[in-house]
Formats: sequence, C-alpha cells, structure tokens
Amino acid sequence: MMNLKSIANLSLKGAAFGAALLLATQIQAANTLRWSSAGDALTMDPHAKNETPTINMNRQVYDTLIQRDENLNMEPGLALSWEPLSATSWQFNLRSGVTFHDGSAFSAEDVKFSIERAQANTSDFKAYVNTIESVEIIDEHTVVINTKSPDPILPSYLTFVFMMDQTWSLTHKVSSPQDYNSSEETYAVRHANGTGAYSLAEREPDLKTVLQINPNYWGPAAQIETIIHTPISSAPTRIAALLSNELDFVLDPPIQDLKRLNAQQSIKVTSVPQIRTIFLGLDQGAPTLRSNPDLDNNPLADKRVRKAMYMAIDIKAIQQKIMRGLAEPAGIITAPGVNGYNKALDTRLPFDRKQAKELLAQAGYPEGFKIRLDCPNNRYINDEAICQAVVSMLSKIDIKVSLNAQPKSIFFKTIGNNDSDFYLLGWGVATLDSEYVFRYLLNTRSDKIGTWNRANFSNAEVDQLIAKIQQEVDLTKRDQMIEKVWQITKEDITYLPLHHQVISWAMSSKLSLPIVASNEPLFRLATYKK
Amino acid sequence: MSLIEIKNLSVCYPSRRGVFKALQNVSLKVEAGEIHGLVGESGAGKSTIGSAIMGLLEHPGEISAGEINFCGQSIGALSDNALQQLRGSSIGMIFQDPLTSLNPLMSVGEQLIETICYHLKLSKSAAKDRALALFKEVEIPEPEVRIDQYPHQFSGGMRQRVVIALALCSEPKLLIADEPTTALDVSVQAQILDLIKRLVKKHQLGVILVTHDMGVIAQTTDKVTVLFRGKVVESGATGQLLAAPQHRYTQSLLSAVPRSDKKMSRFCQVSWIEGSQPLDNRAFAKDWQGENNLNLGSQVPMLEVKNLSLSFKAKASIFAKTPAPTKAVDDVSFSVNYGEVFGIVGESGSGKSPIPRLIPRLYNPDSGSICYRGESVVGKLPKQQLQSFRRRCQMIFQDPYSSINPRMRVRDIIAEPILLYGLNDRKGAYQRVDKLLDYLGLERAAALKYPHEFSGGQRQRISIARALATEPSLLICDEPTSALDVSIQAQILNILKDLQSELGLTMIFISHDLPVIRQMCDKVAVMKAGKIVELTESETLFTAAQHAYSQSLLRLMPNMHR
Amino acid sequence: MEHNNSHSQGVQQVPQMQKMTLIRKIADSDIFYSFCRSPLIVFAAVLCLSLVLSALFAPWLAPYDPFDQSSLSLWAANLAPLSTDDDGFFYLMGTDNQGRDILSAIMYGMRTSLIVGLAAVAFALVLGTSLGLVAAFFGGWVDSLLMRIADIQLSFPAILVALLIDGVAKAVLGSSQMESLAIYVLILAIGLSEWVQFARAVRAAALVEQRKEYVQAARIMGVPVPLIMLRHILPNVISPILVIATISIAVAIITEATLSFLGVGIPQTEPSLGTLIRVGGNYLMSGEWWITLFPGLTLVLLVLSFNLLGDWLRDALNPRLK
Amino acid sequence: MLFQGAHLNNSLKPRLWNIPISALSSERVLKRWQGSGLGFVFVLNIVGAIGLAMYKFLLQRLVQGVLVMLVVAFVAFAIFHFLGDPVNNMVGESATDADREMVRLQLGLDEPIVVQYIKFVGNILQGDFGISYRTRTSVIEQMAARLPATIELSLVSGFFSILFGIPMGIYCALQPKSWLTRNFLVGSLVGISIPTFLSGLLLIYLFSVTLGWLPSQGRGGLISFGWWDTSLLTLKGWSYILMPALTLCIYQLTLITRMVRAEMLEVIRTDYIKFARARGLSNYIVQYRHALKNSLVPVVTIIGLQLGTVVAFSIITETVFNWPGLGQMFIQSIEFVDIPVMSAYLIFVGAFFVVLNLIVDLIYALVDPRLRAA
Repeated sequence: MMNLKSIANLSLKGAAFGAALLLATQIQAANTLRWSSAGDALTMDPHAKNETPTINMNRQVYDTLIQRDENLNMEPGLALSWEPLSATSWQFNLRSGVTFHDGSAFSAEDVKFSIERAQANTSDFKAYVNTIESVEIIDEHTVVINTKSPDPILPSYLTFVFMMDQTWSLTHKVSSPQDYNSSEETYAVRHANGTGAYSLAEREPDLKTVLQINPNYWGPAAQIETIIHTPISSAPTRIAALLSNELDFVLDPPIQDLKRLNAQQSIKVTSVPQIRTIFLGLDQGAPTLRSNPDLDNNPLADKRVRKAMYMAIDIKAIQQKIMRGLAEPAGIITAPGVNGYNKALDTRLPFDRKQAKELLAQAGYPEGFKIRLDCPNNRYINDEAICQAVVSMLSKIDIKVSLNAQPKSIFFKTIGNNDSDFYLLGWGVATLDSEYVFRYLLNTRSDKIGTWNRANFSNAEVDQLIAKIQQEVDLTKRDQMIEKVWQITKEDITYLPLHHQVISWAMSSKLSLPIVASNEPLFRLATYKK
Repeated sequence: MSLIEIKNLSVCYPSRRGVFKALQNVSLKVEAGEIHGLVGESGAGKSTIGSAIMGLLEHPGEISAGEINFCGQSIGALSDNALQQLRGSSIGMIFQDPLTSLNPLMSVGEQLIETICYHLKLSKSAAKDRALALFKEVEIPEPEVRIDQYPHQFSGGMRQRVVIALALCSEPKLLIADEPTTALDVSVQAQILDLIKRLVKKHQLGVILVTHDMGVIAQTTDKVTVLFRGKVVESGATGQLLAAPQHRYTQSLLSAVPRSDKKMSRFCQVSWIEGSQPLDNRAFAKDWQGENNLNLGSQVPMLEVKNLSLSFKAKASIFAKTPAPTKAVDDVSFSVNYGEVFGIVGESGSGKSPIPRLIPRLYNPDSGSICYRGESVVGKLPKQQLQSFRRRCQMIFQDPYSSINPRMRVRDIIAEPILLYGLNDRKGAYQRVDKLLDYLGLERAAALKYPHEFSGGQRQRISIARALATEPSLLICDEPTSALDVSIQAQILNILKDLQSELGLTMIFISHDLPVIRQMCDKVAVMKAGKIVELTESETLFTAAQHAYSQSLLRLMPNMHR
Repeated sequence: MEHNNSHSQGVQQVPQMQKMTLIRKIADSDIFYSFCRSPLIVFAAVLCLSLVLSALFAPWLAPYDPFDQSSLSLWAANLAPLSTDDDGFFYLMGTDNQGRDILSAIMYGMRTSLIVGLAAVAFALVLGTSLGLVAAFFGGWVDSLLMRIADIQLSFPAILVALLIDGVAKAVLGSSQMESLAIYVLILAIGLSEWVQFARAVRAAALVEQRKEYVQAARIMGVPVPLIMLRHILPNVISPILVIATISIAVAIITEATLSFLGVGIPQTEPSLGTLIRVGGNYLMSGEWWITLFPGLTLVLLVLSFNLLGDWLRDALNPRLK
Repeated sequence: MLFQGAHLNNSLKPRLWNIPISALSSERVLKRWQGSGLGFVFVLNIVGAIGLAMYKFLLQRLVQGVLVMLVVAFVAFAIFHFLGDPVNNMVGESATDADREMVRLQLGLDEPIVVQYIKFVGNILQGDFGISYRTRTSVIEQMAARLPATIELSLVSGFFSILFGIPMGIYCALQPKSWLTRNFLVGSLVGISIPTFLSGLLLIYLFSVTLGWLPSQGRGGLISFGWWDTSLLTLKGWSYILMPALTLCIYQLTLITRMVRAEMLEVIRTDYIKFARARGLSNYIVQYRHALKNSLVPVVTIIGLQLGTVVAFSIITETVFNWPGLGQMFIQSIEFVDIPVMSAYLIFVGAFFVVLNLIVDLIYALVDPRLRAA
C-alpha cells in the first residue's frame, strides 16, 4: 500500500487533467445527506420486523406517542403529556394539528388502530404491547390505555410503537402487519405514510431508500431536505466511499478504520458507549453438553468452571487489540444509563490464568474439556474476532473450544432452537430499565418469559423478584429489588460479561449529527455547517 | 538462357540436434514449354525446391548455398518486395490438396479478381472478364455461374482447376506444381495432367512437377530429376532415364514400381534403400498352427458374401426430413476360396473401404449375409463363435502411423491378441512375439521399443506381426501400402506374397492401385458407387476387361511401362 | 527425419539400456529442451515447486503454528512486518488481528487452498475423463446426452455453478453441518464446475484417436470396450488432460479463493488463502495492509506459476507448434 | 450451438481453457468447420435443402434454445420446489397441519410433478418468479430494477475487452517474436492470475481512496428512459462504471487476445494462406483480408458467447464495487438461501445465454457461405 501511495503521489501532478475530467465527487446539493450501513431495512411496515436497521429507517418516517431525545431522555412525541390514572390505566393527551404525509389528520382513532395493529398476530412488536388490555378513545385528542396488570414501564415500550393512519391502512388493505414469514408483499412494505420529519420518496429494497423532508412536520423543522441511504455490505467499500466523499455518513465504520478516518481532515468520528453489553452465555441447565458427547455431565453447571472461564479471559487484550480501546470492560450484563446499573456492581473478577487452572482442577477438569462456541459474525462489533480471542484464551487453560461463527440470521436460529452450549450474545436495553434484561435473560425460561435465557439459568428467588419488579410502582423499592437480582446473578456467574460496546459514527466534518447511544440516528437533528 | 536455373542449391534446417540438410548441391534447369519432373521418396527434398524458389521456406529453413536464377536474374538478390511481386506474377504455384488451398469464406471469383487486380492492376470489371476467361481456359463449365460460388460448392477436381486458374492469373512463366494430383482419383488425375500439358503448350510455360509417382512422371514430363535424401542422383530426358537408369538408386526405385503389364512372382528387393531383411526364418511355417491348407478341396468357399448392403445415414434432425441414406455398399456378392488372394479395386467413394470393416464385424450390414466356412457370421452371434471368427480373420491397415498404438510397447501390441484370446500365457506370448519379429525381419530388441522409434515400413511389419499373432486363416489388407514409399511398398508386398505362399493364407486385398492389384491378386472385383461392376480373374481384367468402367480405369492409369 | 538406426543394440543389454535412456531420454526430450530454454518457465517451475513444498511442509517450515490457539497472544496482534512482540518473537510478515503470524498463516492457508484445488481437479479429472471417454466411445444418445449436459453447464460459469452447488448444499445440509463439511462441499462444487473441460477435451481427443486404425484393430480383435478405452485411448489422450489439469488447478485455486472471499467457502477457523484475503480485506483501509496483501500476493504467485506452466505445457505438447 | 453436433461446440465454446483444447486437437480450423458441426449443413445441402439450409439451421437452433431453457427451468423448478419447501415459506411458523394442507392444495402441490412444472414454466413466462424470501418483494421487479446495471456493466466491459483484445491478439499472431508479444502474453497470464476481488480492492484503494479520481462504489449519473436507467450518457456515469468494467474486462481481454492469436496462428498455417502467399499477394492482403477475416469468424462467435459469462462473472465485481446489479442480488440470495431469487437468476443467466447463442448463430449463418447457400 505504501508503494501504491508513492506511485499515486508521483502520478498526481501528471494526471491532474485526468482528475479534473473524471472528477467523481460531484458537489452534492448541500441539503442532501448520503449515508450507508451494512444492511438495509427489511420492510417499511412499522410493525412487521423488530430489528434495528428496520426500526432506524421507520423512525425517520413514523412517530411514536413518546419518543427519546439524543440523550435517550423521554420526551413528548405525538402525545403531549401522559399520566397514570391508576395502577393499570394511563391517559395520553395527543398533539393536535398533526397531519400524516398524505395530509390526513392524526387523531385518537389512529392511536387505537396502531396499538391494536401492533398487537396483531403477525406483528413483531407484540411483546411491547402485550400488557395492554384496551385503548379507550376519550375524545379526538385523548386516549386511555388500560393494562392487564400494573406496568411501570409502559411509556418506555411505547417509544417503539409507531403510529399509522387508519384510513390509509384500510385503503391499502394493510390493517394488519405484513406477515414477514409468508410470501406476500403488502402495500406497506414499500410505501409509508407517517407523521415523521421525513416522508418516504423512493424505496428499492437493498438498493436505495430516499427520504424527503416533511414540510408539515409538527416538531422543529428538519434542516436537511433529502436523505439517501445506500446499503453497502462490504466494509472496505463503505469506508472507501466515505473517504472519497461519496457518502456523508457511515453508521457502522469498522473500528480498525477509525484511526485513519479520524486522521482525515474532512471526516470526523464520534463515539458513545452504547446501551449494549457483550457477554458469553453458558448453558448451565442442560444435563450434558451438546457439543461434547464424551462428557457425561455438564461442566458448565459447576460454578468453579464458569469462574475459571471468566478468569481466563484477558479482557484488557480484547479491549486494546480487538476493540482498539472502544469498549468498556463489563462486570454485569447491563450498561451505564440503564435503570438499575450500579458502578459498584460493574467490576470484574481479575484476569488470572493460574487461578483459573486451579479452579478447573478443583472442579475435576484438570485436563480441560472440549466445547463449541457459537458466535455471530455480522451482528456485533468485531463479534467473530472476539470469539476467536476467547477461543485462544480458553485454550490456554486447556479448554478446547471449536468456533462456529455464522451470519446472524443463522446464529439466532441456533440460539432460538436452544442448540448451543456456549455462545456470544449482546443485549441492548430498549426500555433503559434492568427489567428488560431480567425478563429475557434471567427469568426461568418459559413460553412467555425468559425467552432468551439460553443459559437455562433458573433461580426461584430471582424469578420471584422479577415478578415483583414488573408490577412494583414504588420506584425505590423496585430499585432495591433490581440490585438484589444483579447481586445474585453476579455472584452466581450466570453469564460471563465481556464489555459494554461503544459505537462510533463516521461522518463528513461538515455534518453535525448528534450520536445517540441507541445507535439510531435522528436525521431531523442533522445540520450542515455553512 | 533457361527459364530457371538452380545452381548448387543447399537448404538446411538448423535445429538443436544439428543442421538438417534438406537439399545439398542441387542443380537443375527448366526451359520454357518444358515439364520438368522432380521425383523421389519422402524425405528426398523434392518439395523443398519449390518452396526455395518461391522464397516460402518454412521457418527455420534457409538457403545455405547456391543460387536460383529466374530468367537470368538471381532470386536471392531480390528484396522481399520484389520477390513477392515475382511470386504470382512470374511464378505460380499449386499445392497438393485442392480442398484446403482455397479460402472457404471468399467466393472463388473474389479470390481470382483480388489476385488479378493486385498483379495486373486491372479494374474490377476487367479483372472479372479475365477471371471468366481463365475459367474457360481451365475448362470449368458454366464459368459465369460458378465464378460466384464458394469453394465448398466445387468437387475436388474442379477445385484443382480453380487453383490452377488462380496460379495462372497473371500469366506466369513458371508453374510449380507440388504433387498436384496426389489427392485426386485416377480419372480426375488424368484430366488435370492433360490440362497442365495443354496449358504448357499454349502458353510456353515452364513447369516443375513434383511427384512421387513414376507413372505420372512417365506420362507427363519431358525431363526428370531423381532426388534421394536431398541430393540429385540422376537427371535427364524422361524417356531415356526411365528406359536406362544409370544410378543404382534409380534402378532399384524403378524396379520397385509395380508393373501393370505383367504379373511377376516377386518384387525386386530394393536393398540399396533401407536395410531390410527378407523373411529369414522359414521354419516359422512349420510352427504355424493355422488350419489353412485343410479343406483345400472343399466345395464351400472360405468366405462367401451375398447381397451385402450398408448405408450411412445422415444425422437425423428435427426439421429436415431425414435424408435418403447414401448406399455405401449396394448389393455386393462375392466369394473367396481357400488360399486365394481376392482383390477389390475402386476409386474413392466406390464402397471398397467399408467392405473390409464389414467382414470382421466392425460395422453391421443392413442386409445380406457373410458366411465363413459355411457358417453365417452376421447378426447376433454367441460370444464364443464371434471370438473364434475374429481370431481367424485379421486385418492390416493402410496407415502404419495410426494403426498401432503409439503408447504401447511393440511387445504388448503384438502380444495383445494372443493374450486376449487366451492362446498362451504371458511368457509364451512373449516368446511368440520374438518369433514373429524374427520372422518379419525385425530385431528382437524391437519388442521393448515404442512405435515412434520405427520407420513406416517397420511399423507395417509390426502391424503384420500383430495380425499373424493369432494365426489367422483370413487376412484382410486394406490398402496396406498406399501410405508407403514405393521401395517400402515392394518390401511389404513381398512379405505378404511370402506369407501367402508359405502359410497358405487367404487374403482380401483392397487397393486403388491397379498395378499392385495385378501383382497381388488372383481374382479382382472392380467397384463403383457401392456396386461390383466386374468380378473376374485378375489376369483377365488386365488383358480383356469387360465393363466400360474397368476399361476406362485401366486406360487412365498412369503407367511407367507403356 | 529418419534416425532410427541408432538404437539397434544387442538384446542382452536391454534392461540396462532402458534405465540409461530414461534419464537421457528426459534430458534429451524436446519438452525438457524447451523448458530449459525459457528462463520464465524455469522461474515458474521453481516458484511453483517452492510454494507447493512450503505448503506441504508447513508444519515443519512455518515459524509458528497458526492453528495452535494456545500459542496465540492477542497482545501480539496487528504487528507490522519485521516486528518483534513483547515476548521477543519475530514476525517477518507481521501478524493479524489475533496475533497470528502472517507468514505461517499463509503457509498453512496455501495448504488448504492446494488441497481444495488439487482434490477438486482430481475429482473433475476422473469424472470428466471417464464421461468424455464414454461419450466418445458410445456415441449416439449417450454422447448427445452428456454433451448437452456439458453445453448447458458451460453456459453457467464455474463460479456460478459452484455458488449454486454451495447454496443447494446449504439448503440441504443446514448451516451447522455445512461448517464441518464446507471443504468437501467446496471440492465437490469446484470439481463439478470443472469436469466439463476435461470431458470435452477427452471426448474430442478420443474421437480423433478412435478414428485411428489401431482402435479399429482392437475392436476387430474383439477387445472389450472398457479395455479399449483404458489401454488404448486413455494413454493417447493424456497430453490434453495434463494441460487442462495444470490450468484447472490455477482456476480451482482462484475459484476457491473467490468463494471464500464471498464468504461461502472455507470457514475462518482453518483459513485458506481466500479466507485470509477476505478477513484481511477488512483491514486494508485501516493501514494494516500486510494482513491482506501478503496472502494476496502469495495467491497471485501460486496461480501465476500454474498458469505459466500450463500455458507452456500446452505449447510444448502441441505437435503442430514444433 | 447448444444442441448440435458437439464437434462445433468444441471449437466455439466460450471458455478460456478451450483454447488449449482446440489448439491441441489435431484438426485445423478449416477441417473443424467441414468435418464437424457444419457437416450437418452439408448433409442438408446434399439432400437438396440448399437455400433453406440457413433457415432450418436457425429454426433448429431456436428449438434447441427452447429445450435448453426448459431444462434450465427444470433445474430452477427443482431447486424451488425441493429445497425451498414452499409450504413452510407460505404459512407462518404457528400454522397448523390443516393450514399447511390448505396451502398445499392452494399451491397445487398435490398435483403431479409434471403439471406443477408446467405451471411453473407458465408463471415464468408471465414474469412471475414469486416473492423474495428476504425482502418480501416481487422477484421480477427486483430483477428489473437491477437488470440495466448488469447489462451495461457487461456491455462496457465487453466493449473494452474487444477494443484492446483484438488488436493485441493480431499483434501477437503477426509478430510472434516481438518482445511486446511476450509481454502481452505473460501480462495476460498475470492478469488472469489476480483474482477479480483483489484487483477490484486495489483499484478502489488507488483511484478512489488515494487519488480520489473515481467513485469507489455504486452507480451514478443516471438518466432514465422508462424503467431503464442508463449511466452511459453522462461523464459522471462513466466515472462510476469505469473501474468495475475494467476489473471485469481483464479476464475477457486475456481470453480474446489469446483466442485471436491462436485462431490467427492456426489460419496462418493453413494451405490457403500459403497459397495466397504463393500467389504473391501482399502481406497486408494475406494477413488482414484472408487470415484475420477468417480467424475472426470463430472469434466473433466466441466473443458473443463470452458476453454471457461476463454477466455471471459480474457477481464478484458487483460485490466489490457495490454495483447494484443482478450478481450482487444473487450473492445476497445465496447468503440468505433466498430460493426464489436463486432460481430466477438461474433462469435469467440461462435465457441470456440462449439469446446470445441465437444471435451468434445468426452471425455465423450470415458470415459463412456454406450456410448462406444460394
């Protein structure tokens, strides 16, 4: 590459004419933002797919009753204000004068319709609204939401429920969400009619999505008129495009490129700790290991083994070498900013290979054992590289790990089928409350709850605490219970925490776009420097 | 001043193994209006002379000494450009194979007009007139129609006429004809040679006629030069030279040419040419396990062919109606008696080639019967009967280069049939191979060599040894010598004659060469268009042919001895 | 040129003669001559040989074992070429993001690449040659069927066929099994995409051979068909097979690398050159060029050496170019 | 070319490694023509179908093309039906057995396989390739949106390779000893030894990142004609297509250079060229009017067919340059086991190839006098 560079420099002068002729970087209208990420939204139906890139795109077009600002604080969205009427009912006062992109007015009817749509069988957002019993329309701008049981975090969940236009939906026969698992294309897949700051102007799946500013937006007017998203799956190509000024913003620059990007005058990189913790899951509930039929018991059920594995991991090396400093070593599996996070809890056991070996010997595995590590290779930042490093570190205490790194679609199927002994997972907290972690990862697994608890961890005390937390409206009491759960599980070494992920955005230095820890860009806040 | 005079010409091809001298000190003269024959066997360098004159020697060949004077001017002194002008305008050349000498994508007219325009600087229409005149001159019928046709629409003889017309485009003074009729049938050959003779007379052309065929030399040329391994051995007026050859090589060469005027018991051995042993171990005959002399008095002929027909179907297609199949063999009947040599003669396409492949069941006939010793060998046979028939019926092929597997050792080639029929174990088979090699005058050491280490004649001996390995009673010889030089041909034919007389083999002998037929065969069938037109004793055919076609074949046959 | 007489020696010496001449024959052969005359080809052969040998003997030659997880130190990751890590280990070509020595990884990666390439070509060779022989010898509908299949397959380039086979395998096997079987699927996919070359060449050559009279002689003798094909025809169609095989190895290696680059080939745990390039490609823009450039360069040299040899062999074995 | 006497195929198939094969086969160009595929035409001529020969030839090829498409469609159908498990993809995960049976009946999966196949072909003919499993949008629309990109990329790269390949091939054949020829030949081997993805990455690094002359990815400067967006009408469009097209053309360039060289050397060795020289025609006439013209006939056909492989080779180029074409779509479909897209792409490549074949046959028939028979 060095050679290339010098060749390039040499030929630079001679070819100035050619450069002028082929000048690729046409000056874009200052009011256009061209951005890219590895993947595209899967659908524009706002209730069909609960997946980050899809939500990202939909959030530009659709609004929610309550929304979060760039600091993730809740703020009024389509609801001006909300208050609990009782333990199980909430009143929402809706913003008036809001219109959809097609011009029709937003009203209480639409709220009822949208929430019920999100509850439909084919919706992927059922979990967020399944405590809701009914939506009552009080008047055109007031609704009351009744829940089946007390639900202290309903407002948080509502930040994910996008509001659609009932009339539009009926007209285009999309009154129930697209069934993503069936072969049908509905109108809402490539068309949208929201109240957001941007309207959908053009949508070619996997190729290009163009958003146009909504002049009738209810909030502070957005500055940038056109947003163009082009998915580029190859990271070097994505970065090359940013470097050659074909893009203004890259959502997911590989961290190894940040240094170089930062060094560039025309590009700036901003980073923020994300509300997501990366950890290793160990199935301690299974009788034997799936990936090692030679063992007739499950070594992972032994806390000493889990502790040995924990202590064998040199998190500093991972942080420095793989994450290039852009990660915060974690002691619990939730991140700062989440209700219930406690700095004191977030401390790690020391990295001590010798003690780890001793623990293994005590547990009866002086020679170690074999196991398979399942790992996604396109979900988290450097996920596969982290797994490789873990494999290497565990091999030093004689645990022979074979790595099975797969694309996320297949990986999640493996996890979902409860087919893994040992896996790497990252958990973001959409509601910014520890309960979100507990209900998915720590509660004993059943159809309704603990669905991601593939560690098959089961603790009656924890389960009781979680049940109480879910209904406790007294926040002090609730926080105490949360802390209790964290203490129990940390002590038990239920999961092996690795680090809190730090996200970085790379953008043209002319662009100002506040980074959001949820990794959801809010383009309505973007501006260009003059 | 001679038209062309070659003085002490030497041409060599340098290679990493040394310099190969294709021509050494060759001198000859050709006068206007004279046909000068160059004759010799393969490797004699006769074609190289033509290429050297034209300046078209193939890389890396070069003229190492001597000079070529054309009309008193040295060709060697000419620039490339001048030489190119000389080619075509003053010297024309025609090649052996008319099928490949013409550009298939241009009409013959275009090729003619292009050449005429280039050399004579005529306008297109004037060139076309001249092209038509040339067509008339080379006696192509309907020149106006044919001039716009493409080469593939012409027959072989007609194409050679087109080639001649092209060579004559710009009225050259000298014409070099390199084996101009070798690829043609006898009847067409005669016409082409006649045409050349007439053109020579009319235009006072000088012609250098390169050929291997003594008959062509005798009938066409005024003077002849005999070449051997790049050197001139003898030169002189044709009649004189043929009647009284001076050099031993010429003498033996001439004696090796099969005579068509009388049958001789054996060919003269051309010992001067290649170290060749005659069949030396007569004891071999005693060893022979064949059963040929049995049944000599039997009433049943050894092989009886009745109403044999075979047609080749054109490839079926979806749209074209399947074309009428062409009958390659049409209702042919003959019988071959014990110890007899049965000849089949005909031109290309006469159907003589499928017959030797029908008898040993390489092809299945459409209809008709073949009986060997009274038993039918057509149709589905028990495996054992088929094997025993195949063992008794062996074949010798035309091309000694392709008829033996180049990747097998000679020993394995000859032993293969012995082992296949289980006549002997491997050790016994190899002993048998040694005996066969002795018998055919090859060294025993040959057994371990591969075919490429042998000359054409030696290969044909190997081929014969393979055929004899199973001790057959019927030997089918399919043009066994037509790819060989005349001297080698004599050796091989002698071997076959010896085999026949010593082992009492029955033979079917296929050839296009009438003199060879006369020398070899007892009975002859003359074939034309898949049918036998005349079947008679061979002496009768040559003295009193009945059928008009046989007569014309005999008349057109180039004959050195007439 | 007739120089046959030089070989007429005594019968007794024959076995010795054979041995003597074998070496002399090789040294004297036209192929060897044309080989020595071209420095480029000698270079290609030396290059090819040294690459293949270094892959073959990687466990002994490589400075480190890149598959020995326990020897990797993450702290030695991303070192530039010619650097030494904290423990004093030296890395000629630098290390990758796991601290793996690039030089060793290349040697082992080349092993995987070569194994896939050679196995795929061997598979294609056996399949293509036998089908080509069968088609040539039986003719008729067998020939038509086989050649039509070949035609249709030819309309889909190797890479596409290999991708399709890979996709189908993925659908049939499921992804977790796919992981362990990836290398076999890859060999199968590349092999199946290359057999046509062999089949067509062998068929064409066999048709030419078959018209020759030595085959007719064998048929008249009643030699069984399989024996004719194996003993008579096959040895005579070896040279086109040889040429295609050499070039096919180059094609197979590049196809494997491409598939691995596209992420459907060899998994990262036992990386081939293509996998190394794919993984390293992620670091190209960040200035850690050695992670992708050295494997890339090795791949190019390996493929080039096979291509040069194949190209030369094609001319050297072509009787008409002599 | 597809269904007919396979000898012809031998000489005309579009694979690089066919050059050695044809060069090895002991038949010369001319003999190949005579004795082989065209032998069939000879037969037609012989039986008196002269004049109709060409039409029959073309009509036959047309039918063969249709047959090939039916076979390709069958492969696609097999993939679609046996791997895709359409029922599972139609119903949700929570569907009952009764639901599945319903869907089976609706889809006609209870009908005989032949009937299903016919329906499948019928759907294809109506442009119905189903719905992508991944994007849940109609496959044909996705393909239509991406088709222009792939076609233009292929055409431009084909154009480049012809533009440089033919003169280079001629030069190599006419000046076999020149140092430039050696460089061309060795250089072309180097060219095909560099995998497309690597050369693509290096080009991006040099021209986009380091020099900033050319855009690194995507397609720009588009002008629309109905559904067809072209990037060939603006300078900016060309700046986008230049690098992918160059990357893609290296392989074809090599192929064409070597092909032209091999064919021309072959033709130069023929008797009719020797005879043309012996007639004293100038080098120019011999080399260009005779040798070049005759060697171009097979070359043109191969180039035509080659365009077909360019389309498929663009898979890699499109991935590296994020070129929004069909190849990129295909790669994504492989990754996600998106069966409808896979089978649709298969059919597309097959159809493209068949159409090219027909065009090539037409050219062949027009150029060759033996087919044009008066």
